[in-house]
Amino acid sequence: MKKLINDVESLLSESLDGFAAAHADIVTLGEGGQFVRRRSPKPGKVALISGGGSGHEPLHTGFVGHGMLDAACPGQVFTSPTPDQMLAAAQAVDTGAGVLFIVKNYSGDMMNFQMAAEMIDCDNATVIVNDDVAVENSTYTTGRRGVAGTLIVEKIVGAAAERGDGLAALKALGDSVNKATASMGVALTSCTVPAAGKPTFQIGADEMEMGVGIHGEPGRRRVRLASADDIAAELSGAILKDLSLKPGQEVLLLVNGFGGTPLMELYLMVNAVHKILDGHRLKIARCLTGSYVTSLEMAGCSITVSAMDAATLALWDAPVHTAALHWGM
Amino acid sequence: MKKLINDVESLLSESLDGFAAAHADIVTLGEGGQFVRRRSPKPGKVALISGGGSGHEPLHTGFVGHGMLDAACPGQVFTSPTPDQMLAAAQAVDTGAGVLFIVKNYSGDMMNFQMAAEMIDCDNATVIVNDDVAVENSTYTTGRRGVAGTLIVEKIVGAAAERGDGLAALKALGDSVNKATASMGVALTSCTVPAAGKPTFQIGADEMEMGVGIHGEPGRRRVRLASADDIAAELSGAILKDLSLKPGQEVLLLVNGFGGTPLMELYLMVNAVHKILDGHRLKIARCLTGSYVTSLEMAGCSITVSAMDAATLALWDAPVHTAALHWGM
Amino acid sequence: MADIDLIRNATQTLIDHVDELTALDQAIGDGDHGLNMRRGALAIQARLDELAGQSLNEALRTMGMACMSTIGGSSGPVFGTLLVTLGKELPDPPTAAALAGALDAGIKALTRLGKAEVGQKTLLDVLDPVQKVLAEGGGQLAGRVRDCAFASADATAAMDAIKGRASFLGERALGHVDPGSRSVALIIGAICDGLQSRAQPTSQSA
Amino acid sequence: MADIDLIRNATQTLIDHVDELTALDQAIGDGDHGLNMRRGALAIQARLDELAGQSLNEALRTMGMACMSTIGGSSGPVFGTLLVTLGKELPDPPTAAALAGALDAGIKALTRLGKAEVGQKTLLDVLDPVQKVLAEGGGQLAGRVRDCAFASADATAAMDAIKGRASFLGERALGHVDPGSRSVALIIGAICDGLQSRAQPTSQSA
Ligand SMILES: Nc1ncnc2c1ncn2[C@@H]1O[C@H](COP(=O)(O)OP(=O)(O)O)[C@@H](O)[C@H]1O
Ligand SMILES: Nc1ncnc2c1ncn2[C@@H]1O[C@H](COP(=O)(O)OP(=O)(O)O)[C@@H](O)[C@H]1O
Ligand SMILES: [Mg+2]
Ligand SMILES: [Mg+2]
Ligand SMILES: [Mg+2]
Ligand SMILES: [Mg+2]
Repeated sequence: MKKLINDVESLLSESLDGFAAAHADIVTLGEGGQFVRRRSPKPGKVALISGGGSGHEPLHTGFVGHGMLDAACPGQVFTSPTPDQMLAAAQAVDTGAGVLFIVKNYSGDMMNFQMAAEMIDCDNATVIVNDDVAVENSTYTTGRRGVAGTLIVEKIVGAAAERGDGLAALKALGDSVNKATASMGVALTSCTVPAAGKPTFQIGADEMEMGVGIHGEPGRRRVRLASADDIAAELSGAILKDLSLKPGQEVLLLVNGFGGTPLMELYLMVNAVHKILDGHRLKIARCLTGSYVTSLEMAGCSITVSAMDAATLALWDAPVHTAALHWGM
Repeated sequence: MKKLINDVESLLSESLDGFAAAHADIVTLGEGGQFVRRRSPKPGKVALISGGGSGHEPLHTGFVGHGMLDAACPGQVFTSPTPDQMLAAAQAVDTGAGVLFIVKNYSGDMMNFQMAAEMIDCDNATVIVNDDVAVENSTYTTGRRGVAGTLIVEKIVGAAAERGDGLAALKALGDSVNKATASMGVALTSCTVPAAGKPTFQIGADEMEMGVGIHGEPGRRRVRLASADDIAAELSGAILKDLSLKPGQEVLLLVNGFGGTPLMELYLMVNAVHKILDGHRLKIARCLTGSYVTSLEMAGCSITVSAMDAATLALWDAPVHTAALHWGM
Repeated sequence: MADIDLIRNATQTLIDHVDELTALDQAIGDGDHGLNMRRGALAIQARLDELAGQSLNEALRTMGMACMSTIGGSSGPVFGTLLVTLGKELPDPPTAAALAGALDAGIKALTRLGKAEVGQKTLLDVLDPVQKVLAEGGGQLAGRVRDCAFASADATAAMDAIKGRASFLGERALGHVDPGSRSVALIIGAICDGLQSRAQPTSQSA
Repeated sequence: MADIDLIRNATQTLIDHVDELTALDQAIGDGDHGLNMRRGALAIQARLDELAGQSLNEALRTMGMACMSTIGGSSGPVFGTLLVTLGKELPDPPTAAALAGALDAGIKALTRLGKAEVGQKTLLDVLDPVQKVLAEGGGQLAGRVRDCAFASADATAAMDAIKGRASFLGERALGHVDPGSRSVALIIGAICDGLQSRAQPTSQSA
């Protein structure tokens, strides 16, 4: 394992210290590194709290700030944070208008956030993100995973919270953005959980994992490495099948790197997906490209398509001032 | 070689097409992909043009836009662009106030930009960036390499150009920022030039390359993988020795990933360097963390320290609106 | 009173098996189960002095809260809820029948919490058969519970995964033991071993 | 008139050696030299029809401009400037003495452009000894030039790198042949072979 670390045990806390130092104008680190919170909470605003296992940076800590999250609770690498963290975060950022939790649909995150929600004494609601279409939903699964679409939910709901929307409206907005959003990813290499010290999975030099999860979990199938165009076709095929959009629909396209894939390749994927969406007469109203919802140093990418209307586009465009997303102010 | 590509030959042009599509609000792609230019040039402003081999994205194309570059000329992967490209770019963005070339100090870039500068018929000047302290300067070398500090020069000179500074003043400013800036990097893994198809260098599972260049060129020495703190100490030691700053000096810190290193580790490095600079009683006035000047998928990072004063800090803070750097507007 | 030796042994077993648990979770999950269980075990071991002064019920609750607030992931709420529920339900000292009843309550609490059912390749597939053996009672109970726990954990390999991270794997989870089930078996095994070695030849005092 | 066969052979040799040139540049540089030379060679081959109608001087200039506008890197300006200078200086048809003079002018132009000097492990370390052999003249000239070119390229392995990317390597460049030098040797070798096979036994017509 080759990583820039001192000690596996203190990796997370050292990294959070560095993050807090680098973005001291935007965030403050909670006691014991339990959460990262927005430096200046906005009185009367519903507090947005997310969190999850670490290793997906900049998600979620990088999205704390004006127009997005009020707090993020970082768990150990690929491990949901604990209810204590969520409670401490809620206490720090609730200004009386209630708390909205944004939770990726993993059993660990779901259970921990659920316990926190039961213990919390202020008004609260939860938006569950489950945008990954890689694995078919069925009565026997926990359901779909929450992946890169989480960024879109957090941005749009964050903008609505910033303008003063109430808890119920935000919950409904989050649910509807989640429903309009679908993602799927591919891995070319494995990531290595620092404390595990070896790659999460073995993969041949000419293989890729289609439909991989953001923890390096197995996807749909292990296949021969294909061309970018073929990969784009399979990923966007599954996404479009799920969303079944009408021609002329405006969409937001997110081409997300998993951590080990250069921007050059991500933009090439943008080009490949562009051609496909054009062919379906979908209009790419906005496009975000970069490594935003990562799996440590895994090579690969995910495609996310989110159907947008004038209202959600305006919320997407609204000012945001976080470590990782920054525009309009 | 595992990459998201269709064909090695068309990789660059497909990627540029994707980049231009993703950032159509900011940039336009020149004929035949010879350059990327700012969508709306500003009349009367000195035009800033940079460029170099591709594979370092977002440098330079990601820095084209308001408050930074007017055009960037992308060469093939790790290969300087040609004089034709620079001439075409100059023609497209010169508004009569002259052209300032910002060139990283590699013999290929120097020769190609020099030929362009000789052929061009408008006023022009060149700032050479050579911030890499890894390899000692001597009468027998081409001199120091230009690496991540290029971003700082482009940002600060770009802001000055945006406010209307003239060519001579910009050239002087660029030279002085370059002089106040020092960098050094470390590689944990090699990158693979797509057309070469195999890693540029072999490196043992417990080794790192200290002082590596942004093309995977050899650095000072190949040593055993060390802790993040030890790496930070060696890199910043070399940098501080070069800059010899006084206690109390304000600096900009750039912790730059080479492409394959997760943000989590980069922030851990921020923490490590912070402690060291604190120890020297230097004041980190600004901090930028991310993969900005990359070497394809190479794992590793570089540290850059740039001495700042009130004037350069104001220029750093000035609004910028490019694909990769975006604030204040 | 809480039995510190049993607690120390059970947590130590988890720590000693961290690599195996990691490997199991890497095969069908995200690879953090070994570290999660070790974090929880270390949190409990750090409280041994405190636990030594507590009743069994208090100690179970203390350990459950420690799991809940230090482990995270699925294991944190699952082991936390299980221990807290046992702490609520068990008489001190417990009988086998009381343990069966408390475990039944624990299984019900887990089902409410995590929406998983028996047969879905989670640690419920160890807890449920173990509960049945306890409810049945009879001779050699510690040994039979132990064997049941390990056999049930092994048997999860043949199951399709439908809850937890491994659920994303579907049929590909076949052939791999569920990591949480293995952890539960290790804990139960350590406790049964402790009871057996101590209580010989009183085989009924599980 | 331009000799299309020589041009085709010389460019083809570079294309055939792309992997070797890549490997040499990977050892002490950034690994793009093979691809750079292939790109230039293909650009020239794409202009063969045009070149066939040009004088030697025009053709050298055309090839130089093609290198300059398609290769990039160090090789683009270096090979471009060399060819353009030769195109300016050579009489058509050239004598060995005229070639020596033109090459001297080319070396001077490269020194101005790239600030490198002989002995600094660049292709100047092939051009310079070859120029001296040409200036000396005498029998078996094509063969001697060829041998000198390959031997000089090989000899760069023993040199410390002080220009170009390999300069960052310092002493560690020792033992590795300079890629640009190898390219020049391949080109000169192809030309000499062509001239020899054609002009036998007139050994003076290099
Ligand atoms: N919904 C659930 N109900 C009961 N047990 C579960 C549930 N989800 C997961 N588990 C158990 O937790 C184990 C995984 O724990 P762990 O790897 O620590 O957390 P995570 O799955 O969040 O990474 C599984 O092997 C399974 O036995
Ligand atoms: N300043 C220079 N003068 C003459 N030749 C040079 C100079 N710099 C580099 N070269 C030649 O160019 C070769 C490298 O070319 P190439 O790899 O294509 O470009 P780059 O070095 O820009 O990657 C070197 O092997 C050397 O022979
Ligand atoms: Mg986990
Ligand atoms: Mg090069
Ligand atoms: Mg797990
Ligand atoms: Mg090269």
